[in-house]
Amino acid sequence: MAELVSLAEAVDELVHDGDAVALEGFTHLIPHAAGHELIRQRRRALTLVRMTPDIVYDQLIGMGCARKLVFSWGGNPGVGSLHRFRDAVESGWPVPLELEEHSHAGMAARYAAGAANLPFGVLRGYAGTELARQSGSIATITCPFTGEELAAVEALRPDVGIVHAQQADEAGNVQMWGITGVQKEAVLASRKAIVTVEEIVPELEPRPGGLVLPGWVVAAVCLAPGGAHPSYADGYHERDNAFYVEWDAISRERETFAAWMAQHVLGTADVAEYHASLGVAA
Amino acid sequence: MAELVSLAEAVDELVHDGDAVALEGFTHLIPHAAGHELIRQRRRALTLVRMTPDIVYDQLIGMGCARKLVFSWGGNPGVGSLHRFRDAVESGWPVPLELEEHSHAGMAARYAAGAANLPFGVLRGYAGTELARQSGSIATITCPFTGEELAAVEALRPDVGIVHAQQADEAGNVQMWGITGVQKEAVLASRKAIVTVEEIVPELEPRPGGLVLPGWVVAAVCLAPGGAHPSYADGYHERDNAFYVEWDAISRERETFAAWMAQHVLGTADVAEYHASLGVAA
Amino acid sequence: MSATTVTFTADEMMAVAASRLLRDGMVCFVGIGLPSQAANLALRTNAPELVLIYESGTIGAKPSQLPLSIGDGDLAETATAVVSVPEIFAYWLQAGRIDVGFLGAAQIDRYGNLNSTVIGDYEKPKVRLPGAGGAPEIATSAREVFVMLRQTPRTFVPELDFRTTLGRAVSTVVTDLGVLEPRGADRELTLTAVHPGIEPDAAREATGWKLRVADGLERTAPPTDAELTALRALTTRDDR
Amino acid sequence: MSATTVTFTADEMMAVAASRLLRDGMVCFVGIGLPSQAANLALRTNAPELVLIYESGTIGAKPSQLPLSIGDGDLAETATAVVSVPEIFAYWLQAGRIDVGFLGAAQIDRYGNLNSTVIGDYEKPKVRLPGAGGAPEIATSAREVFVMLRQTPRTFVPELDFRTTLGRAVSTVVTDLGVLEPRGADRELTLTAVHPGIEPDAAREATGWKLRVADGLERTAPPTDAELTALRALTTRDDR
Repeated sequence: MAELVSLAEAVDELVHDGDAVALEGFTHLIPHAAGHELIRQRRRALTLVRMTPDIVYDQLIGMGCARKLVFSWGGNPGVGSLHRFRDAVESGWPVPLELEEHSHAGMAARYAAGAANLPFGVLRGYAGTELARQSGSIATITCPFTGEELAAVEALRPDVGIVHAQQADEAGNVQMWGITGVQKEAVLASRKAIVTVEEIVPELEPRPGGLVLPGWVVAAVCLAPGGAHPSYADGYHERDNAFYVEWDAISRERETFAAWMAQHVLGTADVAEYHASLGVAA
Repeated sequence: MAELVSLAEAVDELVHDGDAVALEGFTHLIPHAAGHELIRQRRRALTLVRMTPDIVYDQLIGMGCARKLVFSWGGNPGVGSLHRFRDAVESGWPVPLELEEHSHAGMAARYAAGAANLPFGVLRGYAGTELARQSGSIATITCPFTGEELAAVEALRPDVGIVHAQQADEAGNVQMWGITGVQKEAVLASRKAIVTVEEIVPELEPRPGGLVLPGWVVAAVCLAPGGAHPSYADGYHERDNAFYVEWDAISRERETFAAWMAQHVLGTADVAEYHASLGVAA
Repeated sequence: MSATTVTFTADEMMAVAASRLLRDGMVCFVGIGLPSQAANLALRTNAPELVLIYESGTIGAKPSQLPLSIGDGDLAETATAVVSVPEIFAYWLQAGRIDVGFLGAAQIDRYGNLNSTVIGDYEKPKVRLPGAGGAPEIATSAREVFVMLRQTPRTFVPELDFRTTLGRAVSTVVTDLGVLEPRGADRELTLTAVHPGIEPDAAREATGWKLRVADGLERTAPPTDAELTALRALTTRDDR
Repeated sequence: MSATTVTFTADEMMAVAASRLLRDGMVCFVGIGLPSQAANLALRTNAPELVLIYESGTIGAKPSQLPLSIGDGDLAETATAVVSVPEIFAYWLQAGRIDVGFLGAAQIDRYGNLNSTVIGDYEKPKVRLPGAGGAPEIATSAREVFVMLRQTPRTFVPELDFRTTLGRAVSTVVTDLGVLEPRGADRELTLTAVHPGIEPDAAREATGWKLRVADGLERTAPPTDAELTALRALTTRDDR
């Protein structure tokens, strides 16, 4: 059964330097609060796994938490580049960043294989792309029935999977709804899972589009209202579209980035203080 | 977009002698009305595909519609044997029945592979079972990353997939809820799909646990209220548990079976008449 | 049995003995029939926090009465989550999330291998049985496997007519006569307990091979009043 | 352009020209940015029954305003169905259910191959771009592929810095200057239309290889009032 603990405790207990950590959330429900806590606790040499590294990974990378990035698309959605990600790749600042780069279809197949305890996933993929040359985690496999050649991708089995959901009950059962992306697979592929939630409710009421994870596949459930900001949580808070635009200016230079992180992340104790520092409602 | 047509028209147009046909529904939402229509239209030499052949396939097999059965468990749930299935296998009556036999995990992986347009599925399966010897659709495959050996199963791509759902809207979008089993995969793995529904509604309202199939992946939507009987349709009608018990006596002998089918299926024009003949509410 | 205040049938003893194997918090993948009965009994007696998983995709079902099928509506309504059939096998069973698989069978051999496919030759069977269902993968993906079946020379056979399911992970077999567990280097099923009123010889006679009896053979405690009451409430459905 | 009653920008012409490629009932897998803008315009003009699929798992979304990301809440709320990301790629894209994939890129070569990975060397890039996203499989699993990007010598290059995505299925490229389609045995991208006010030479100068111009080069019809009104309503978000 999932323990209901503070996010600080969960990160302290469950995430270690050098771990492979997957924070998932596809535009919706991005676990920013958990990312901030990794930064506050100064985790180092993480292998960060995520299909769509966006602001949360830009922050982790810029703060020197990551040794390696496993991903398929890294940008600021609707805005442009991730400057901290670019700086790490182009200039090795603050530390060099190894890349293991895939397509979305490949990453999704890798998570699904991990969730299913298979060593690899199979897809019609990577045809004609030079990506296949860049990664040891892409191979070809032959269908034993038709002789056809397909792509095989190595399963993802992160040490820790972290997602944000709308609700948990007191037994740690979790419900999320809306766009739920690859979160089920990320949780089930990981050896341990942390779920931050908007709200703890006495009993989960099934919702249209609801995805429920039983508490016994989750190591820790942590209350973090507004923990997706600047991403959104359907039914709880809206996407802070302006922040995505502002991030471009904040993150463009190392100094403005460092100052912002010092004030809003390192200088805050938790998600409530983070919101207060930005003047946004939880 | 799905055409809204009568079940008789849909079967007439879309199902041909010799086709591979998958009627799915895992205890819940079993498409009995569609099975009855296949019998009324005297389809022959079908390859019947279904994880859990129960009464609906006992009827099709006993009426001589099937040449081959692809399955993983064939019984009368909670009651015992399927007598018509046994008679076909043990005595070749009314026609011999070829078997392609799998485990549930293997059948599920085969449907999933078919839905994903992969030629095979991979699973940790068939270890130590003699089933693997009986079927050309089971092979071993080696992980290109770890060298581990796993089972590969040939994808299922039925000619026609048939399922029963609670609702469709006028564009043929379909919604089912409750236990939805392998129905999404059966529809998406099949070249054409027929969906019978309890009700046509102006607009689908998303339901907890709702599975929605867009009309453009369905060839025909047919109104067939009570079309799962004796199985059930959550929110519409209950399982007729007594009928499952009665079926044991009805189907035990060829004569009583034939008489029952003549009266209740061949002697009725559609699902409404079938209900009336049995004295059950739709 | 004359010393007990309530009488009970051999099948009731079997269900009760099997239910006692299940413990709170265990995740149990359960087949319909005897295993489902025992698991539902456990939920009402010694393991209220047992997590029941049915292959229809229901996770954590707490049915209000004994389900007649693995897909009863009650299972979905009371479940923590309902997932698709491909998912229950891939992400839950195969993924190694199941503590115990709970199976029945038509035949068992001395190594716990199971037959639920045919009596007689596969190509020309004397009796065509329902087939494998989920058993082959339940038996190899669950951490351990419990088996329940009535013990007779026709079910406890020296050689299976067909090996549907590998017995390697079978840790306990509960019958109407007693309990068998793998023992020794060869892990042969060995009688480790007999139910009240049953002598080891009765189990030997009901076994198609020379049955080993464990030193320190135990005797199953008879069903308690609470167990019997719960079991009888469970098996009396008003809609059957 | 002096003959038209309304003026429009080159980007607006590009969006309108691209939107006209989409037809009612088509199933379109669409990336964010220019393709999403054009597809949403089509939904409001010539293809109200266009089925939009975003890689976030929304099928049949009809967003009330232009989404800023592929996972906007509006996409889920207006979709016929919302599925998981693994499912959208496996059961929908890979399964061959997509008529047209609609992509952008940083670089394109004469065969429609696309780069969205790096400018410069992969190991030591001058500019690290976002990367592949869904493009490699969209481009090989959709029946045809439309590409939208602004035409300059830096984007239309003789040799890609990195081949992210195969151009084999690219049937139309829409730029701010005109339209290119594969022609001839080698299926080289050939200018088949120019937008109002654009001469073929402008397209030649904006292309990093010797651009072929089709016989019977067409001229794109200027945006209609209805198209421009719809596009401008779409691109004016009040919450941006």
